[in-house]
Amino acid sequence: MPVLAIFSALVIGAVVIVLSDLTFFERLRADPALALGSALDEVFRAYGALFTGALGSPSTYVDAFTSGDTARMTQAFVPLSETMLSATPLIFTGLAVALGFQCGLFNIGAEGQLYVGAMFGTFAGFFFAGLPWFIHLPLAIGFGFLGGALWGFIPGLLKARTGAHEVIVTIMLNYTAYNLISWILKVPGYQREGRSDPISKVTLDTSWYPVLIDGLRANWGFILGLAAAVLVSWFLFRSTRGFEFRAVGFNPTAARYAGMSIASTTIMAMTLSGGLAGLAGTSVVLGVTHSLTFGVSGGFGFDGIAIALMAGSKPRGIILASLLFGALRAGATPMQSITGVPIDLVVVIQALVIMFVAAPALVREIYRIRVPETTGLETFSQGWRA
Amino acid sequence: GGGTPAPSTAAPTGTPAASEAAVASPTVAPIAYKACMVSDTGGIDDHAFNENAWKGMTDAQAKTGVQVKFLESNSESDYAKNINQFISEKCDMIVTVGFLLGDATKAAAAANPNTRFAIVDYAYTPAIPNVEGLVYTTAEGAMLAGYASASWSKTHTMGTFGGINIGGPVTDFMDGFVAGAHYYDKQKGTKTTVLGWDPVKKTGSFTGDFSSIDNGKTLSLGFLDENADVIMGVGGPIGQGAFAAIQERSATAVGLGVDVDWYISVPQYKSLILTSVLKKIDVSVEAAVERGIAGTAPQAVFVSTLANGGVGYAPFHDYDSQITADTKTELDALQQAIIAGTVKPSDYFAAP
Amino acid sequence: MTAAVKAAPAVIVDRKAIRRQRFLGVAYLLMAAVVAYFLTGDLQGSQTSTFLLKPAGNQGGLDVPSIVVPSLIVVYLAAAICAALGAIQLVRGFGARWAIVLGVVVVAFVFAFLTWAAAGKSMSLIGILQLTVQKSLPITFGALSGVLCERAGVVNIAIEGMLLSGAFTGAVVGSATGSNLIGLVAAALVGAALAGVLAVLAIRYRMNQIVAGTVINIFASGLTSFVASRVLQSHRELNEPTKFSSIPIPVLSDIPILGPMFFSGNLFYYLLFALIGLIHYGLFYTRWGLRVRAVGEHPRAADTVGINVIFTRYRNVILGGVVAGIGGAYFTLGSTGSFVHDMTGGRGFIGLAAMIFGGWTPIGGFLASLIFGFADSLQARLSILNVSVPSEFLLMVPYLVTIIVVAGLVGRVRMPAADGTPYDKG
Amino acid sequence: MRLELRGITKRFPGVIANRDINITVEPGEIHALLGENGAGKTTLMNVLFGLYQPDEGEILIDGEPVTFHDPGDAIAAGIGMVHQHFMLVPVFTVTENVMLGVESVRGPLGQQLDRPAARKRIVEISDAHNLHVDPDALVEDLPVGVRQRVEIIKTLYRHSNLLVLDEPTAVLTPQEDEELFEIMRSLQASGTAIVFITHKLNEAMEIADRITVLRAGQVVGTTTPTEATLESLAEMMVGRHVALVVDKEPATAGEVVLDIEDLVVQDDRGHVTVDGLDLQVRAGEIVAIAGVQGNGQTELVEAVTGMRRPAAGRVRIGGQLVKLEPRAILEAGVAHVPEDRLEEGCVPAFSIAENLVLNTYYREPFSNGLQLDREAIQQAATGLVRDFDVRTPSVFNPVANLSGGNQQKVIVAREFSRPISLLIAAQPTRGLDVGSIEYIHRRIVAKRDEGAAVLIVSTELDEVFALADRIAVMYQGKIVDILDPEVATPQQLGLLMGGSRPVGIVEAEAAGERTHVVTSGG
Ligand SMILES: Nc1ncnc2c1ncn2[C@@H]1O[C@H](COP(=O)(O)OP(=O)(O)OP(=O)(O)O)[C@@H](O)[C@H]1O
Ligand SMILES: Nc1ncnc2c1ncn2[C@@H]1O[C@H](COP(=O)(O)OP(=O)(O)OP(=O)(O)O)[C@@H](O)[C@H]1O
Ligand SMILES: [Mg+2]
Ligand SMILES: [Mg+2]
Repeated sequence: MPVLAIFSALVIGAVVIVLSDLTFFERLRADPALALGSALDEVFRAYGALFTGALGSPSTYVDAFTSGDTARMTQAFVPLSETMLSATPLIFTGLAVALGFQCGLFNIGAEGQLYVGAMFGTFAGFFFAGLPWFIHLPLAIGFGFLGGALWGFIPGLLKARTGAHEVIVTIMLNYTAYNLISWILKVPGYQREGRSDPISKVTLDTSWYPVLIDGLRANWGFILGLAAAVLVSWFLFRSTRGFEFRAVGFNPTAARYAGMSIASTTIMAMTLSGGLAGLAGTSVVLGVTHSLTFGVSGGFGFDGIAIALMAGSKPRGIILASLLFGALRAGATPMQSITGVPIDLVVVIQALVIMFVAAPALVREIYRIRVPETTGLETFSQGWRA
Repeated sequence: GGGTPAPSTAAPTGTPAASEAAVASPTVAPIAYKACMVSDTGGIDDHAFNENAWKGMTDAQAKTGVQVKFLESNSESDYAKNINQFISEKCDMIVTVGFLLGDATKAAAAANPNTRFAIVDYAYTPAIPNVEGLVYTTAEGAMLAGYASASWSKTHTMGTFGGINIGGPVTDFMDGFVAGAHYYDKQKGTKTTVLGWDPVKKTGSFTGDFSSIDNGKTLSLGFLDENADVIMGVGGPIGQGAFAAIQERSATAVGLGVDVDWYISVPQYKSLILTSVLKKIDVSVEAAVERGIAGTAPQAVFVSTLANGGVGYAPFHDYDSQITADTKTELDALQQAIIAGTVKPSDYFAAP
Repeated sequence: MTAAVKAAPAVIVDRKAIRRQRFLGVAYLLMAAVVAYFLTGDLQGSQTSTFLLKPAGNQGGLDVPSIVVPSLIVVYLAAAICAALGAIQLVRGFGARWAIVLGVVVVAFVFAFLTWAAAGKSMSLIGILQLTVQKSLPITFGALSGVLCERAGVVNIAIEGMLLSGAFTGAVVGSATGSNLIGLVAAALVGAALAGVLAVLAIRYRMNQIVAGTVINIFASGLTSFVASRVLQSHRELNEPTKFSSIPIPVLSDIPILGPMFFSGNLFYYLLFALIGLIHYGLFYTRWGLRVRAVGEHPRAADTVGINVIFTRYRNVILGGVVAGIGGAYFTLGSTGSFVHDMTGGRGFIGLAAMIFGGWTPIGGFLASLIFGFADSLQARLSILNVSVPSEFLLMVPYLVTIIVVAGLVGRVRMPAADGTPYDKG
Repeated sequence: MRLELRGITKRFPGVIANRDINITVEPGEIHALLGENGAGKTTLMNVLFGLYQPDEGEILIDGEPVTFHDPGDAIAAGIGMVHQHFMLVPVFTVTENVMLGVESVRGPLGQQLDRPAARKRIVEISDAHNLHVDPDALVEDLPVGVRQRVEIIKTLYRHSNLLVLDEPTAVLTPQEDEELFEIMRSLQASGTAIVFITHKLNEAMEIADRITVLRAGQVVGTTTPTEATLESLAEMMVGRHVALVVDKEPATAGEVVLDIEDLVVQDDRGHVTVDGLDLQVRAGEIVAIAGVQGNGQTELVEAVTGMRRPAAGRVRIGGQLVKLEPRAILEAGVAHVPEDRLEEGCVPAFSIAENLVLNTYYREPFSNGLQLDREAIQQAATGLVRDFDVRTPSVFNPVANLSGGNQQKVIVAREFSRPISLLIAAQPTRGLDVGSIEYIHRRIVAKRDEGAAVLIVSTELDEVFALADRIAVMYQGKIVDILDPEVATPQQLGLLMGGSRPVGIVEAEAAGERTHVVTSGG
């Protein structure tokens, strides 16, 4: 099913590429066959660039390995490394959203939690000087988690205490977080000395995620993401507390009858979810940019929703889905560079993928597949009920 | 007419729409030199510096036949990726736009000493040998525009707002505007209030983003309500909110364009544009590309100033008749004084 | 035979009410302290605050005298009111009138704040009020869209995406055809089309409605940005529609205060007022409304009396899309004149909050939107007057107000019983 | 109107709900439809009403075949239905509910509701048939009996001359039953045909002209009250001789386990529904609370199990004042079989095994505090599934895929598998068939005999009489009387439940008058 969903999304994306090229219509009037041919050609060139940009091209790998030159070999892996790098924050935000889903909560606030996590992580990164990396890095990561957790705790608390729907509160907190980091980046002591623009101090290199292979940008943040996925998986499906999360998610009334506390589970789930999103923030500032500006998130929080949906909120699926979205992001750069198709196309494709994934019946209808409907994860609250 | 020395090289003005035409049909034969531009997260349709820088690229292409291309950035982590993409495509020169790319440009320049870089709105101290920082003394041009505005203002109240308080690229305009008004007051003994920005405290009115024209309009309506009759919005499209507000209130008020001459690039509001504060990113980018093609050694910092015509103010167009000859003379004098260094915008940040 | 048991005996203690009483009492006292301490620091006894009620510029209207108040006295007075009400609240509460008291305290607090900000200066109060209405326009359109959908039992969180698409379509079609009216119609149609997608996903494929809405939001944001950078950037002429100009209504626009607020706007103002009236009348006084509400409350009951639940839901969601599309067109055709990506800035979500706050009614939604509009307008004005609060915090105000409203009220308002629940014919 | 159902067959995935059913209803006839749970009565009526399309067969009205695509068609043909679950919009007034779908309108556009006109007709109808209601009352404020009248008015308002009443008496007190029968007779007199579905054989005997019995989706036979006896009807329904009365020894009551004192509880809307209630339940006895829906039983159970915070009062369990919070109460040795098994009793998406540890998952041996011991959970589950005869291929099956009876067994297995001192069971057999009812009843009695105190809440008088050692009658939030089931009669009980207090509870007549046909469920 996911394969068909991706396929359908790519097909519609191709239509969008063609139709948004205004010269297409002129050419169509002049010579339909030629116009269609060149449109197809453009689509294939765009998608070709997207794929080689995400995975590397076979010929480059062959050339690099036959040359035996380590630098060239490393260079051949750049696309893969970029895919992993782009996937890293997505794994965290995907896990964040999925953890919420499993507990019946729809956390649209991963974006804001990422901001606050990045804000805290950056602070730890430049503030604690003189620590060895094996203390400093975990400390900075912990700060990032804490920041995100704080930003997740608020909607959790409000939901548990007042019934305020987490969807609206988290969206509003996204905007608030954005303004918050815009502000803190101008605060002396946080802002980099000698700069008038909003940028933080540079984090110390002891707080950086080490790269996996010299010459590539992919770093241990990715490994942490995998570890987080394993941990979340254990937590949800093996641990005692996770049992409560899922019970509350599937049927809060029954969970309450069984003596579980809905309020504390809700608060805890939002807090953990926020913490995971905060880790996504650290994967950017401690893994890539090494300092904070307000452009820290390129919609990672929203992609996290798509990823969690695609993966049915299962951690293993989240890794795969993140790699897919990471590949789309990584490949988008060469696609734009080589064919001039704007990177926003990727956003369109992603939205389509979620749509097809979230409505399996739709895909089934399109492809005339007859399978009995298996009950998906339709747990999160309906309407605005608390 | 306005007192800005017209730059000799670039077309006098150009709608951003020109860029595509230039890509489609270069006027001169293509050459092997490849100049590549990385935008910041605003994207090259930001009606502001990305777009303007891209215009410089395409102008260079039209003139010299250089191959140009661009990459938009979606997020901060894209900067290095985009620069690396161009490095792998063997671009001869990479232009990065905006201070946000400062760190990424520095790292890439260090790793690729043979590639030439130019960065808009940023300069390194100490300098990096293969990077040119392109910076602008925007406040100088804005001061002249502020002076002209203060002379035009009937209510002696003006307003200015920005997108996000990101410092220089936005607030230099606002600083100069206020300084111009203060300078006017000092000369004439008037008292002009400039709402929305305090150059000393560095606080004021901002829309919170570079896209919400509606928020720009909200602030402008506020200025109008407080009796302002000259408004300058800084930050790409949000500045158009000022004109939308004036139109809606059908107020006897004018607005200022920024970066380029909005009389030409935003023609739907031309009847309301007193002048524009020019920051000729396109000219400096084009010049930087030409220096790259010519192979001259990179300058550490290339400052666009009033003196070299890199900043300034646009002609008054429809309002030419409303600016007295005396004022124009005073503007010329002020311009000479600034060029000579006898008047500095920063001396007039505080009200006299 | 049983009879519904009513009227709690006096011994019953409503714990929730007690908690609320304490919380509000402490909050009022805190507000009093803030007013008395922070807002009086730099005031001199002789200062006055002037509030203008005559619209600035060339707007018509009768001459309305300004309000001039002694700043310090007013601020202390406001503090005293807050403190007194807080004390009474703590000691014995106000019972069912707590909401009114809360309103009084908030008004006193805000007025003290304005007085402080305008000390020694003048401030155009009428400007703030005019802007309040203006900023509430798109929010109200969003709220109305939400009311239409949710009264029929479909949660529409895609209002944001519909607003954005409406803004985009209005600008592009309005420019391409040279007719802003055609642009408006096209925006409405695109809103309807997106709503159609939502309806199909939510009703036919029974997808979780909040997820379906989120998908549409992401899609709308992605697609408009994509087309904007691929097409509008090089075809600036496609993004220059003529705006609808103001049509002050004769006589009505001359009414002091209310005239400039409500009767001096452009087409969108009157369209909105007409829609509010129409939807209110329609929902509560017509056959259509009775059936819609029945579908939103108890679809099976509606089904058993021969009402087509599925059709009703499709129709209402699509009508909601039309309204949101029109509201989106306001951004470009009614307000600013050109499209910029993501220009709606969360107004659709705030519209949803307004709908909840307004108890799923059109008029309630409008009043709630006015509160958000006021927050927005107030923050803009404070930044202009250069109060010493960083602009970033002022910009948070509308969002924080939304959170407070949702947190404070969602449990107390009653939503349509079948809201968000797909209907299974069985 | 003469109705004929000819060869109706309706299949659901895996179930044939109706199989080749032939029934005729003559004009002015009251035709009773009997059958066990799941026999297909409701399905048949839904087919008749256009809610379902039959897979085979046809519907004839006055000899003409008709097709109903939706309820609108059926209503137009003069059929009215009062559904098993009321189809009223709670936040609408009576008038609005009645006019919904056939609104009177006025105004230039013919769209504006004409409430006065509708109200006038409602008053006429209710006067004609003694159906007293306030047309302007909100339905949510009305007691069940009145809601039912609203439903009947709804059908009359639509000029129905065939009325389907699906289990109308399940929610009524005996007195309300009588009022309903009066209304039915009045309608019959005016020529309306009525299909009357019930589980209570004596009701069918009392009111019906003819009785049709369904079993497993098929017509077993049609008879008349004069030909049939209670025993013969029961046998037709179940397919074998029925003599199901729970065997139980007299109770040997011990210590007070549950002691409720002066309890006051409010419902969601802030109304006081439990109003200063006192009740004691001792070890080794079963106390059943009898009462009409809406008299506070639900809130009482919720309060005692920690699901709803009481406004005042004390609850002692085993002599201790416990914290009224679900986990604390569970830990105090209380088992709870909630009223709504799917909403409250289990997590349908979870496996049987997970549901079996839903309230013990955090304790040894199922968890070490941090991680679940899946092995231990599975072992325990396998044992319980065997002991309680849950019919399932695997303990990893989701509970959602079990039948209602098996779902209930899972819950009972979970609650009965720990040592308990108090069992609270609300509507323990609602919607279950004879076999399952008997099984659950036996288990409950066994728990009592082990020495647990048992509190049962049931709206089924038969169940109350079958299980209780003492019957506590609840009316308007108070226990109005406690009866001995050996001496009390259903009539007395009914009067008390309805709020009228007989002048001194006289010694009951012979207990032999009562027939405990346990087939009456749902
Ligand atoms: N929508 C449905 N989908 C699948 N099966 C159904 C559906 N409705 C009813 N059934 C099944 O059809 C059979 C007949 O159900 P029906 O509700 O008609 O019984 P009933 O005689 O009314 O029982 P009760 O006395 O409990 O009301 C049952 O096995 C039931 O599970
Ligand atoms: N959601 C479901 N998925 C799969 N099968 C189901 C589902 N719901 C019910 N069934 C199956 O349909 C059949 C009828 O279910 P129903 O609840 O009507 O049983 P029943 O005859 O009433 O039995 P019981 O007496 O135990 O209540 C059962 O065999 C049950 O396993
Ligand atoms: Mg039934
Ligand atoms: Mg059953």
